[in-house]
Amino acid sequence: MKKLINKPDAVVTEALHGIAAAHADLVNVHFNPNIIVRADAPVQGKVGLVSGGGSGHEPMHGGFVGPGMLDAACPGEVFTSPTPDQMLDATKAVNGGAGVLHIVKNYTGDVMNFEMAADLGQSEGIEVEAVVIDDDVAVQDSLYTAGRRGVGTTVLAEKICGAAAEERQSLSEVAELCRKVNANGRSMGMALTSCIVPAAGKPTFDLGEDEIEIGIGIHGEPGRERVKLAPAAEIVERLTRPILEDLPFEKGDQVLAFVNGMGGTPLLELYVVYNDLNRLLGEHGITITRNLIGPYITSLEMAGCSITLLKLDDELTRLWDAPVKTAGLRWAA
Amino acid sequence: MKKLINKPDAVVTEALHGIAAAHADLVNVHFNPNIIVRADAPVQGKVGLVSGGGSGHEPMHGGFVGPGMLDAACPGEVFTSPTPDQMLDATKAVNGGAGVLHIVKNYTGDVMNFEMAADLGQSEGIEVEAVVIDDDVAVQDSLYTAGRRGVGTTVLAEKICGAAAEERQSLSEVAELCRKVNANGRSMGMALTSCIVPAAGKPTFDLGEDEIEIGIGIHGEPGRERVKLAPAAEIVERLTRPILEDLPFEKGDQVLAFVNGMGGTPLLELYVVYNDLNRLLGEHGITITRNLIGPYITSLEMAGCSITLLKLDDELTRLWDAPVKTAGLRWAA
Amino acid sequence: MAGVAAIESAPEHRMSVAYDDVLRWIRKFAAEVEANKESLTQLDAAIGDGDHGINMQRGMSAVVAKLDAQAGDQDVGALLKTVGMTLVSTVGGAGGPLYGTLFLQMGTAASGKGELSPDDWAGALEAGIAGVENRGKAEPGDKTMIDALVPGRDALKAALGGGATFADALRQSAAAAEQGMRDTVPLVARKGRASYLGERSAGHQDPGATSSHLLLEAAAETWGESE
Amino acid sequence: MAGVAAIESAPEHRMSVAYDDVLRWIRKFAAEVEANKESLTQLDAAIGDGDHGINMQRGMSAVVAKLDAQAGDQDVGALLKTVGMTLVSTVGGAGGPLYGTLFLQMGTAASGKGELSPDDWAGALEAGIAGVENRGKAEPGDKTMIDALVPGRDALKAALGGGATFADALRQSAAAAEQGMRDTVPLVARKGRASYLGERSAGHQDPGATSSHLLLEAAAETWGESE
Ligand SMILES: Nc1ncnc2c1ncn2[C@@H]1O[C@H](COP(=O)(O)OP(=O)(O)O)[C@@H](O)[C@H]1O
Ligand SMILES: Nc1ncnc2c1ncn2[C@@H]1O[C@H](COP(=O)(O)OP(=O)(O)O)[C@@H](O)[C@H]1O
Ligand SMILES: [Mg+2]
Ligand SMILES: [Mg+2]
Ligand SMILES: [Mg+2]
Ligand SMILES: [Mg+2]
Repeated sequence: MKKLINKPDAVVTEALHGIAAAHADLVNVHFNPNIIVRADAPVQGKVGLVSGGGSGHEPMHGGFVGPGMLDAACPGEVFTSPTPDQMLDATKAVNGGAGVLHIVKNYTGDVMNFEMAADLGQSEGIEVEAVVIDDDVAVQDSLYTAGRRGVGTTVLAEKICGAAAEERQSLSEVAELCRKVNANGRSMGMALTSCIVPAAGKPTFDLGEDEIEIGIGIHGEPGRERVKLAPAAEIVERLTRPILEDLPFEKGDQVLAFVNGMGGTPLLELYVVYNDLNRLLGEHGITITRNLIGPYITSLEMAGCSITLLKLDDELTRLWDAPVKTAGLRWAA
Repeated sequence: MKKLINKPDAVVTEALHGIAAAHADLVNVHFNPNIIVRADAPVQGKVGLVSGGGSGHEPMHGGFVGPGMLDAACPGEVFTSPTPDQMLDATKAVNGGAGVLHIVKNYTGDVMNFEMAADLGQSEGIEVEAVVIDDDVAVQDSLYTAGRRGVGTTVLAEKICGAAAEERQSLSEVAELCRKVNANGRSMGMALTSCIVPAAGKPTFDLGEDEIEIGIGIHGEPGRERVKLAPAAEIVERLTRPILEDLPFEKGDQVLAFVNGMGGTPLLELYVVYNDLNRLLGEHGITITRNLIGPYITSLEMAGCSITLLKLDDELTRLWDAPVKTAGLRWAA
Repeated sequence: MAGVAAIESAPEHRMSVAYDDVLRWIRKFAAEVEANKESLTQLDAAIGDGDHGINMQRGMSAVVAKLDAQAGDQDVGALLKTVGMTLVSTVGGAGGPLYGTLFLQMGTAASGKGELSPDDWAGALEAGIAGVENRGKAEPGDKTMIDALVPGRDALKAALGGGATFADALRQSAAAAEQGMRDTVPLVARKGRASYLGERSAGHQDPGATSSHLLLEAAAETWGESE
Repeated sequence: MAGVAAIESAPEHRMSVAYDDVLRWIRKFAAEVEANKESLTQLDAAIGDGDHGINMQRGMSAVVAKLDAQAGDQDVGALLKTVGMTLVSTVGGAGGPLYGTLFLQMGTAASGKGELSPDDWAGALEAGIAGVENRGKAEPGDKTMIDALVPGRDALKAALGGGATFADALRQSAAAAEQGMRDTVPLVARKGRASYLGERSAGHQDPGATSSHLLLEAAAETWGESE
C-alpha cells in the first residue's frame, strides 16, 4: 500500500486537522466526536442541513460545508458510517430553530446510525427530518434488498437543498425538495482499478489488467458485472442506458449531467467521457443544460467514473445556480 | 493500460470537444490548431494572458481560462509542448490592443515553441512579452542545464497575473508581476506511482511496491532520488526543506501554501499532507495565510503530490483574492 | 488478553455467571475479534466493503479501554449497556448500531443484576436479538448476523429446557451459531451491503454472522471452560 | 513505405540528388521513424518524458500525408521548407522546433535548386545544423541531437574534401553520426529535459541523437544504395 499517510488509523483525524487549518474561514472542526460545522452555525431561522458518511469520498461531505450547501458533515472512519453521537452533535450545532434535515445515503449502516441520531435529536426537542438518497441504478431496487445505494445524486441534493435552506424554505419544504431531487436523479459508476482502504492495506478487489467493473459502488462494492476493458464511448453507453431507462429520461428533457471521477482518473479522461455522454444524450434528444465534471464523490484512489443525470426544471436549475461557498464547490450568483 | 479513452491519439481532441460542450459559457475551443479561448476574447484594453503546454496536467491550463485568469490556453499533445501556430492563433485571438503575455513553463520544448510564436506575433505587430516560470527546486539551476522546470508556481502566476490584467495593468507591469511571482515561488513534487501516457501505453517509469520518487517532474521525469516509502510527515519534510532553504523562506514570512495532487492521490491524503506542512511551517515561524489544496497541475493518473510555497505580500494577496471564474478555479470577491 | 485475574469459582455445574465472568466474556470476545480482524475483513471484502473486522476491532478495543478505565459497580446490566454505548459511538457502519443495540438491550434485560442465571442469560440474549431484529429488520435467511444469533439463541433455550447443564447449553448454542454461520454461505443476501450484490452474494460466508458466532463461542469458552 | 516509384537513375558514381531522391530520403526517414517509434520513446522514457518517438512519428506521418497531397514543384528548397513547417506545427516539444528549424534552414540553403550536388548537400546540412545550434544553444557533448549531427556533417565534409564518392561520403557521414549517437551514452546531459537528471542522465543514449542518426543513415541508404 502506497499512500501519503502517517498511520492508517490516524488518517481521518489528521485529514480533519488539515481541513481545520486550511478552511478556518468556512468551517470549524470539532473532534471526539468528529464533525465539520459551518463557521457561522447555527444560522438563526435557517433549516440546518446535516449529512455524513464514511470518509474517503472527499470532497464529499466535509468539502460541501459552507454557505449555500451543508451546515455540518459527520465524517466516519474510511468507508464506515459515522456514529449517532457525531450526528447528534452536528444536529445540535446547526439547529437555528427551524429544524434540521439529515441527508442520508442509503446504506444500512448510515440509515441505522442516522435513525438513532434522529431519535436522540427529537428527544432533545429538535425537529429532525431525514431523506434517504438511493439513486444507484446498478442495484436492484426491491423489497428483498437494502434498496439502491446513495451515490452521485447526494452531491446535487446537498447543493440544491442548501440553496433552498439559504432561501429560508421550511424544513418540510427542504425535505420535500430533497425527495424530489432524489426522485429525479439516477446514477451508475464503474471502476478501472480498486481502491485501498488504509486500515486494510490492500486492494478491496482485484481486477485483471483488461477488466473493468460496471456498476461499482463508492466503497468498492462489486457491481453489476465484470467485463473487458472497452472504449470510453461504449462504457458511457453501458452506464447511461440503464440510467435513461430507469427514470425514464425522455426526449426533450433538460438535465444536469454530472461526470464524477472516482479519485484516480485524470480530469482529461473525464472530459472524454463527458464528450461521449453529451453526444449520446443528444442522440436521445436530451439536452444537458447544467454540468459538473470532476472528482466530487470519490472512492479514495479508485480509477473510474460515475455518471449522474438529474432531470431539471426551473426550480432545480435556479437552486443549482444559486451561490455556494464551500471548499469543494464554489460560485457566486 | 486502463483508461477511459477511445483511441490513444484522439484523447486530446475528444477531451477538447468535451471542454467545448461543457464550458461554452466560459470558453470557445478552436480546433486545428487547438486553442481554448475566453468566450469574450479579446477584451479591449486588457493585456491578454496566454499559456499552454502539454496536455495531461488538467485543469491546467485550459481549466484556467476565464475572467480573472487566462485569456487563452494552448493544449499540446499529452506531455508535449504545443506548437507555435497554436500560440500564434491564441495570441491573435486575445490581443485587445494592450499586448499579450506568454506564461511559459521552463521546458526546452515549451520555451522554443513559445519563442517561435512570439517572433511570429511580433512580426504581425502584436506586442508580446514572455515570462518563463522555473520554480522546481528538485532541479539544479545552473548554466550547464536547461535550468529549473516550471511547475506549481505556474498556477499561482496565472491567477495573480490574471487579476492584474483584469485591473488593466500594463503589459510590462503584468510581466514584471509574473517575474515577481516566479521569484517568490518554489516547488517540489514526489510520486508514489507512475503516470501512463496514452500513446505510450505503459508506465513511464517503474517504482517498486515500497519506493517513491522524490523530486518528480510533472511529466514523470525522474527526480532527485528514489527512496523507500515513508510517512507523510517525513515526505513533507523532504519536499519542504529544499524549498525553504532555496528562496530562502524565513521566520515571519507569510506564504500561500499549495498542496497539489498529481492526479491519482485522494484528496483525503492531500489534507494529511497539508496538516503536516502546516505544522512544519509553524515550527519555522512561517504562517500560511492562503492555501490551495487539490489536483490543479496534474500528471495524468500519477499518485503523489507537490508542494509550492509562494511568499506573499499585500499586493500578491490582494490579487490572489480577486475574483476568478474558470472551470478549474472559481471564486467571487 | 484474558485479562482480569478473576478467582475461578469452578463449580462442577456452573449455575450462574457473575459480574467478573461477564467481564471475562467481553474481553474474550474482544480478543477473538482482534485475532480474527483480518479474516472478518476479508469476508466483508468479498461481499461488502472490507471493514467489518476493522470496525469490530476498533469498537471492542474501545470497550476494553473503557472497562480498564472505569471501576465496575458489579451491575451486569450497566456493564452491558456501557459495552453497547461504546460500540454505538465507536463502530459506525451497520455493525455499530446492530452490536450496540444487541448489548444495550441485553443490558436492559439484565438491569440491576449482579449475576446471571442460565435463564437470565437466555433472556438477555433473546432481548438483545429482538433489538437487532427491530433495528435491522432482518429475518433468518437474509444472510446477516441474525443467521448465527437466532440458532444460537434457540439451541440455548432448547438445551436449557431439556435439562442440559449451562456449560452444555452454551456449547450447543455456540455450535448452532457456528452451523448458522456456515449456512449463510449459499444464501443470497437480502439485507445490508451484501444485498447490493444480488445473486453474486451467494457462495460467501456472512461476516456479521461470523463475528456473532465468535460472540457466542466466547461465552461457551469462557463460561463452559471449568467443568 | 519506400513509396513513390521513382525511376532509378543508377549512375556508377552518383553526382547529385534530384528532387525525387530528396523525396525518397524524406519518406525513408519517415519509415525509419515509424519503425523505431517504440525504441525512440523508450530511450526518451529513461531520461526524458517518453514521447520522442511518438512526437517524431506524428510529425513525419503528417509530412508524408502533406507530400502525398501536394504535387511538388521540383524545388528541393521548397520541399525541405514544407517538411520543416509541417514539423514545426505538428511535433511540438523540443523536437518540433529543432527538427523544424533543421529542415527550414536546409530549405533556405537549397532554395530554388532542382537538385543537390554533394557540396549543396553538405552546405544545406551545415545550414540546418547551424539553425539547430542557434535555436537550442547546444554544443557538442551536451548529449543532444547535435552530438550525432555535427560528427555526421564533419565526416561528410572531410570525405568529400578527401575525394570520396558521394555514396562513400554519405556512408561515412552516417557512420560518424552513429558513433556520435553511441558516444552520447556516457555523457551527462546539459540541455533539454534530460539535463534535469544531472548525473543520472549518464548511461543512456540520447533519443534526439538517435533520431538524427536515423536521418543521416536514411540519406546514405537512399542515395548510396545504387552503387
Ligand atoms: N439489516 C441488517 N440486520 C442485521 N444484520 C445486518 C443488517 N445489515 C447488515 N448486517 C450485518 O452487518 C454486517 C456488516 O457489518 P459492517 O461491515 O461492520 O458494516 P457495513 O456494511 O456498514 O460496512 C453484515 O455481514 C451483516 O451480518
Ligand atoms: N537545446 C537543445 N538543443 C538540441 N537538441 C535538444 C535540445 N534540447 C533537447 N534536444 C533534443 O531533443 C530530444 C528530445 O526531444 P523530444 O522528446 O521530442 O522533446 P521533449 O523533450 O520536449 O519531450 C533530446 O533527446 C535531445 O536530443
Ligand atoms: Mg462499512
Ligand atoms: Mg515531451
Ligand atoms: Mg463492511
Ligand atoms: Mg520527450
